[in-house]
Amino acid sequence: MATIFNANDIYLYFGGIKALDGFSIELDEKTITAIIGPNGAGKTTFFNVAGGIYPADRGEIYFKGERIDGLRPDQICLKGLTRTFQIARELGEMTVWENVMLAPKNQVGEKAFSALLKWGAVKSQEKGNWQKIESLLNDMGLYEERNELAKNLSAGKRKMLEISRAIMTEPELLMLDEPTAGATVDETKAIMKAIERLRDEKGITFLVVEHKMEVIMNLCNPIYVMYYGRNLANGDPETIQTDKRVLEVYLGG
Amino acid sequence: MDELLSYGLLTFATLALPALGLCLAIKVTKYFNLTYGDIITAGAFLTLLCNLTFGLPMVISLIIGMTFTAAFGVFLHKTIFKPLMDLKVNPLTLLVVSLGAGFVVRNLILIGWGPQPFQFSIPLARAKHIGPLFLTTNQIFIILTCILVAVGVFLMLRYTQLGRLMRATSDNPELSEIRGISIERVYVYTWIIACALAAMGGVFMGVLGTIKSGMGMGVLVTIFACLIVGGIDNPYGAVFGALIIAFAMEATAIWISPPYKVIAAYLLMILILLVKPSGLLGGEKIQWKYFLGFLRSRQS
Amino acid sequence: MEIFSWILTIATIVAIYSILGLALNIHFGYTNLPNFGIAGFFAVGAYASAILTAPHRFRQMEIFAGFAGGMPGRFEYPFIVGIIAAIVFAAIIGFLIGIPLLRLREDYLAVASIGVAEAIHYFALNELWLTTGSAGIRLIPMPTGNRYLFFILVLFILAIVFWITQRFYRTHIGRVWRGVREDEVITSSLGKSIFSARMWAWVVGCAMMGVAGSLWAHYAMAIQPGEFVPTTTFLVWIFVMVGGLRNNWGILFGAVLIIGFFEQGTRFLPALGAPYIMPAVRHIIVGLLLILVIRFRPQGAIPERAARIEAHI
Amino acid sequence: MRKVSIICLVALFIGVFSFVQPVTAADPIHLGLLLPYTGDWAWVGAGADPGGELAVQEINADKSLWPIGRTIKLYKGDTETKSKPAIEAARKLYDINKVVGIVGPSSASVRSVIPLSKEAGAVEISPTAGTTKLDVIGGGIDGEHIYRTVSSDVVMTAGMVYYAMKTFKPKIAATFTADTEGSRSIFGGVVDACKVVNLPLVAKIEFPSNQASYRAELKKLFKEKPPVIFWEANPETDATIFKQWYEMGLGGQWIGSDFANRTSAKASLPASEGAIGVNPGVLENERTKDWEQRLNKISGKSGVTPFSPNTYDATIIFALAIECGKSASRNSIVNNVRKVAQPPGVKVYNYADGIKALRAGKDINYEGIAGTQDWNKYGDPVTYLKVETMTTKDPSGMKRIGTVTPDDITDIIAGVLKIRAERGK
Repeated sequence: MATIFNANDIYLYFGGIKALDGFSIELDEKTITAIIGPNGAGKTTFFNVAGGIYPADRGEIYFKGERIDGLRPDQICLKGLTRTFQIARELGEMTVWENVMLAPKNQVGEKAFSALLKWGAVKSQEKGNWQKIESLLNDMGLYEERNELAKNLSAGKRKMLEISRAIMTEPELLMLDEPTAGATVDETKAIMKAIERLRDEKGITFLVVEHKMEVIMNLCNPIYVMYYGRNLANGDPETIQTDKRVLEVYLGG
Repeated sequence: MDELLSYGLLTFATLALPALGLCLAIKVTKYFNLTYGDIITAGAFLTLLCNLTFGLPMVISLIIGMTFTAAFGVFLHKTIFKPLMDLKVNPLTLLVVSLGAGFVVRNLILIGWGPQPFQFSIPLARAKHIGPLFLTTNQIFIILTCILVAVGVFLMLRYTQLGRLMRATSDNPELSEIRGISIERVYVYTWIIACALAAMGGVFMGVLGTIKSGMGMGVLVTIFACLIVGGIDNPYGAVFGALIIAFAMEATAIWISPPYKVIAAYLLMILILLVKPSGLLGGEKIQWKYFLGFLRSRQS
Repeated sequence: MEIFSWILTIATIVAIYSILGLALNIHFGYTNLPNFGIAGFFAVGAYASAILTAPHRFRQMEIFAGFAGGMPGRFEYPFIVGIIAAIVFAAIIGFLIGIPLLRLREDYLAVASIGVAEAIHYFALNELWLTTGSAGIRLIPMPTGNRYLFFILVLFILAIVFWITQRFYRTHIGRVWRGVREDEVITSSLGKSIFSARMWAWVVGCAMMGVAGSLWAHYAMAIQPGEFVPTTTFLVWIFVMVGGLRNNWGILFGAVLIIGFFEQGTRFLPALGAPYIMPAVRHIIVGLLLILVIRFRPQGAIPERAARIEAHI
Repeated sequence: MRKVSIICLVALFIGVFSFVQPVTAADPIHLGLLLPYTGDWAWVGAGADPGGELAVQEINADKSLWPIGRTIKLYKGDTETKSKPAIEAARKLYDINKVVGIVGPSSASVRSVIPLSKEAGAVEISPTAGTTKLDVIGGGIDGEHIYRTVSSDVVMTAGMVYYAMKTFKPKIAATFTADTEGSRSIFGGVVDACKVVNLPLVAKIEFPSNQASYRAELKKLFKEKPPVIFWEANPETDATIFKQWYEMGLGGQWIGSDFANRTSAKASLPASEGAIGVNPGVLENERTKDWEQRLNKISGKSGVTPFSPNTYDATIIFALAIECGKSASRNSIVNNVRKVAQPPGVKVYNYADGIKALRAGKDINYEGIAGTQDWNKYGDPVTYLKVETMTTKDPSGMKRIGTVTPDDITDIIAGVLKIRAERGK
């Protein structure tokens, strides 16, 4: 299978602290890859670097063969790489549907003048987007709350909202930071289903940071283990579960 | 050239202390207070009250004036700003509120004293040549006091317990709260210092020029220019900025054209914002937020 | 009946200030750009329009009285040119000022923009060749000839501005702006450029302020730099905050309430003591009103209403 | 919420307009007094106000002498020295109070109010607007019925220069003016007047108002040690200027305009000891002494407050014009205001004589307290000028040291107008 994304030893220092210390990762198309590791291992930091929020001190990141490190988050997103956040960050004062409606790329209404002048185009496009969003919200179980302000949602629903928003950007690589954190058991199941379905239907590649082992082991393959900003091990669930170093630092250590 | 030195120093003496005080207030309380300009005015008028109405000598009136201004400042903080800070509103809301508070204070002073200008009862004196300087004794006294007070504040920040508390609070309020520092106390002390400095600055303006309701609001923008040029998060920067702005204004008046000296201050401010938004002596605190938005977009 | 001509005057002023309020809503309410330099862009629009439309007679008077005369009165262009120029200049200057300012955190932006407005004010005061300085520009023609038609014109333009503001709220660009307001990191991670979003909002708002300026110049038929001082800005802020930030109806309400009734109503009260006391009291009340509103009803009289998808599609 | 707010609006609406009553013939005649009671020029309003009060008091004193059998009621508007409030206030006077004409406003806002008066078809007599911008407009030309009972700054500056030449015989001089309209108007006048008497100006400094320091400006000003400085600034600026001027020990004789008045003296003494002001003032004779006493009863202040004579004259002229036209309509005042104020006609020196003469069917020419008020084609008079000096010796802060009559300065004025006419081409 073809590689869609790879990052070659990324370094990022916060003052003296080595947040990322030569971390490398390679993703194949249509896989669901996981990054696991103890807290402070630098998983979220790597997401921020890949998402363009922090510039890496050293190392290169390639997406679909293009170099994307040094680009702004919005430019990276437009290339087809979308990430979500560990603590669900919703646009609180906006309704759920507005939150999701914000996501679709190159909308007509994004330019000030066409927003004013091209009524028909704007209208029809938003209708089209809404049809997609409607079904998506139904799948995510957010349809009932579509007119709620996002800040009034429960933690799990916010996760759902964030994922739906990310999906609406129609990414080829979707980086989920603890998608099931704060979600109930059912919600977790729903999220896992959604991820697999998207992989199969839309052919989206996933990179997931997760703590819940059952999620990882059932959902993801391969798995990267991160330890103090470095690669510790990677491979399919079985190898990881049997890897000594991993057991030391992580599973029960 | 030597005239630039004298006039620059005098303007500096009127700007430095308010700038320093406002800088401390912003550093600790984490919001811009537009009422500060009118607190400057209040300080001048309270001193005027003692000096003119009760006929007390200048120095004593100044001390009383500073005390009452500080009390007034704390009163404003307790009644208007603290309740909002408890609600954890964002700094901007506090800024807008301080705007309203400024309206109130300014017009209360207007009602109290009327629109006409006032003078402290200080005997007139001729300026003398001292080295390159050409100043009256009062002015020399003011410049020296200004420098001494500024240095005093710096020492206080560096070496006293209060100074440490203030720095700790400004660096990380939550953490210091965990450490058991009563943030409210620090706020109050900061306001006392800031308002005392404001009063002193206002009185200096009065002694060097005249006192009028609304004088503070006029100078406030210039003071902000000082802060932005020097770096808002840095007390040394505030005084340094005051120095630069003062000399820039007077130099403009001398060599370019007097009417432009006010513009000079603002243009300097905009220039600094363009090349180094964090100010000459400031950290990167202002920039980090928009390297996302703007600085990065310039690179790519 | 004369009373209506008076109401009309006030209504016109309210309408013009409402445009400023709506512009501030785009800046602060939508995009969280606290613009404290309203007076500056107001002035830019007013002067651009006035300089281009002032009649030759004005220039002759200037020269007669011993002044250079300068630009005003050289062009004698029609009103339409004036107002378009007002939009263009306000937008351009807004753009140029936006480059340094829009990088700043909100509160720094607020303070810096006050400085910018003051710089513009002093510029107008001192660049005699362009603005004739403190003397200001008079004899600016009122396009429609009489106030009644002009009021219709102002109302019409207000309606357009209002519609534009509403339209932006409901279309994608408005959502992006509000996304920036809520959380920049998220919005940029969704593929929206923060800077261009802010800049668009900024420039659009500034252009609207320019329109208001132009209308004001042609309504007052005379402008002086002295009108474009921070107090003007603060007045707009106060009625926007009181009326209801983020809700355009609320802003209209605030304008009518503060600019219309409050300011005018006090003119009917008997003077208490010295004449300067009444305006002072008026300002004190306005100030207290602002404080109380923010303390107890921060969303203003008419708050933002969640947009329902059914209404939208 | 919106409903509630709309209800509030309606309530307020009713509240505001419940003040307004219709006007019937028996009611007093409404006259507007539009002055800067607040803002930068608050002292102008404060000074002029008693003049109007006094005039109205005298007009309404004797029932038999009421103009067309009705009293006059003053409605006051505050321009706040800005044009937005000025427009609003003038609108209210014309539309709500239904005034027949307006006394005022000052230079700061006069230009915004003229169009309103033009539209209302009413007369506007400004007692304080000296700005030279009015020199070629008004007097009924293209429907702008604006007149003045204060002379143009051309006259005042002529007086300043004349007095300087007569008393100090300087070889060179300098100007030191603020960047406000009034000051620039004075500056323009002084420059032209100095051309006429060929007095070279070695420095022409302009400065922003209300600054903390004027040392740099003063340094520039005195580079060539001019013995005479023509200056104008607002009181608080004066205070700073004089203090710093004294500290720097620069010397020189200051000669100011109507801005060199008690307010600025109070603010800037003792530093400004000896500074001279040449400004509109009354002659020193029995008539004005008596008038001054009557004024003091109203104002509660000693001496003649700034512009009070001009305001007094303006109000009287309105009353006489109403009587002359036998009607309180704006139109009739427009037609008669010139008749009563200027030749031909018997000279009358107070309201009572004027009204009697009119009733006797005579043409009258009102000779005011502030001046003869004989208007030129632009509705501008040449008033008397008094010369005062700032001194701590006088309790009021100003001591009168002389008078400049129109005759003294006719040549200079003629010269200035000639220069300007040429420039106008």
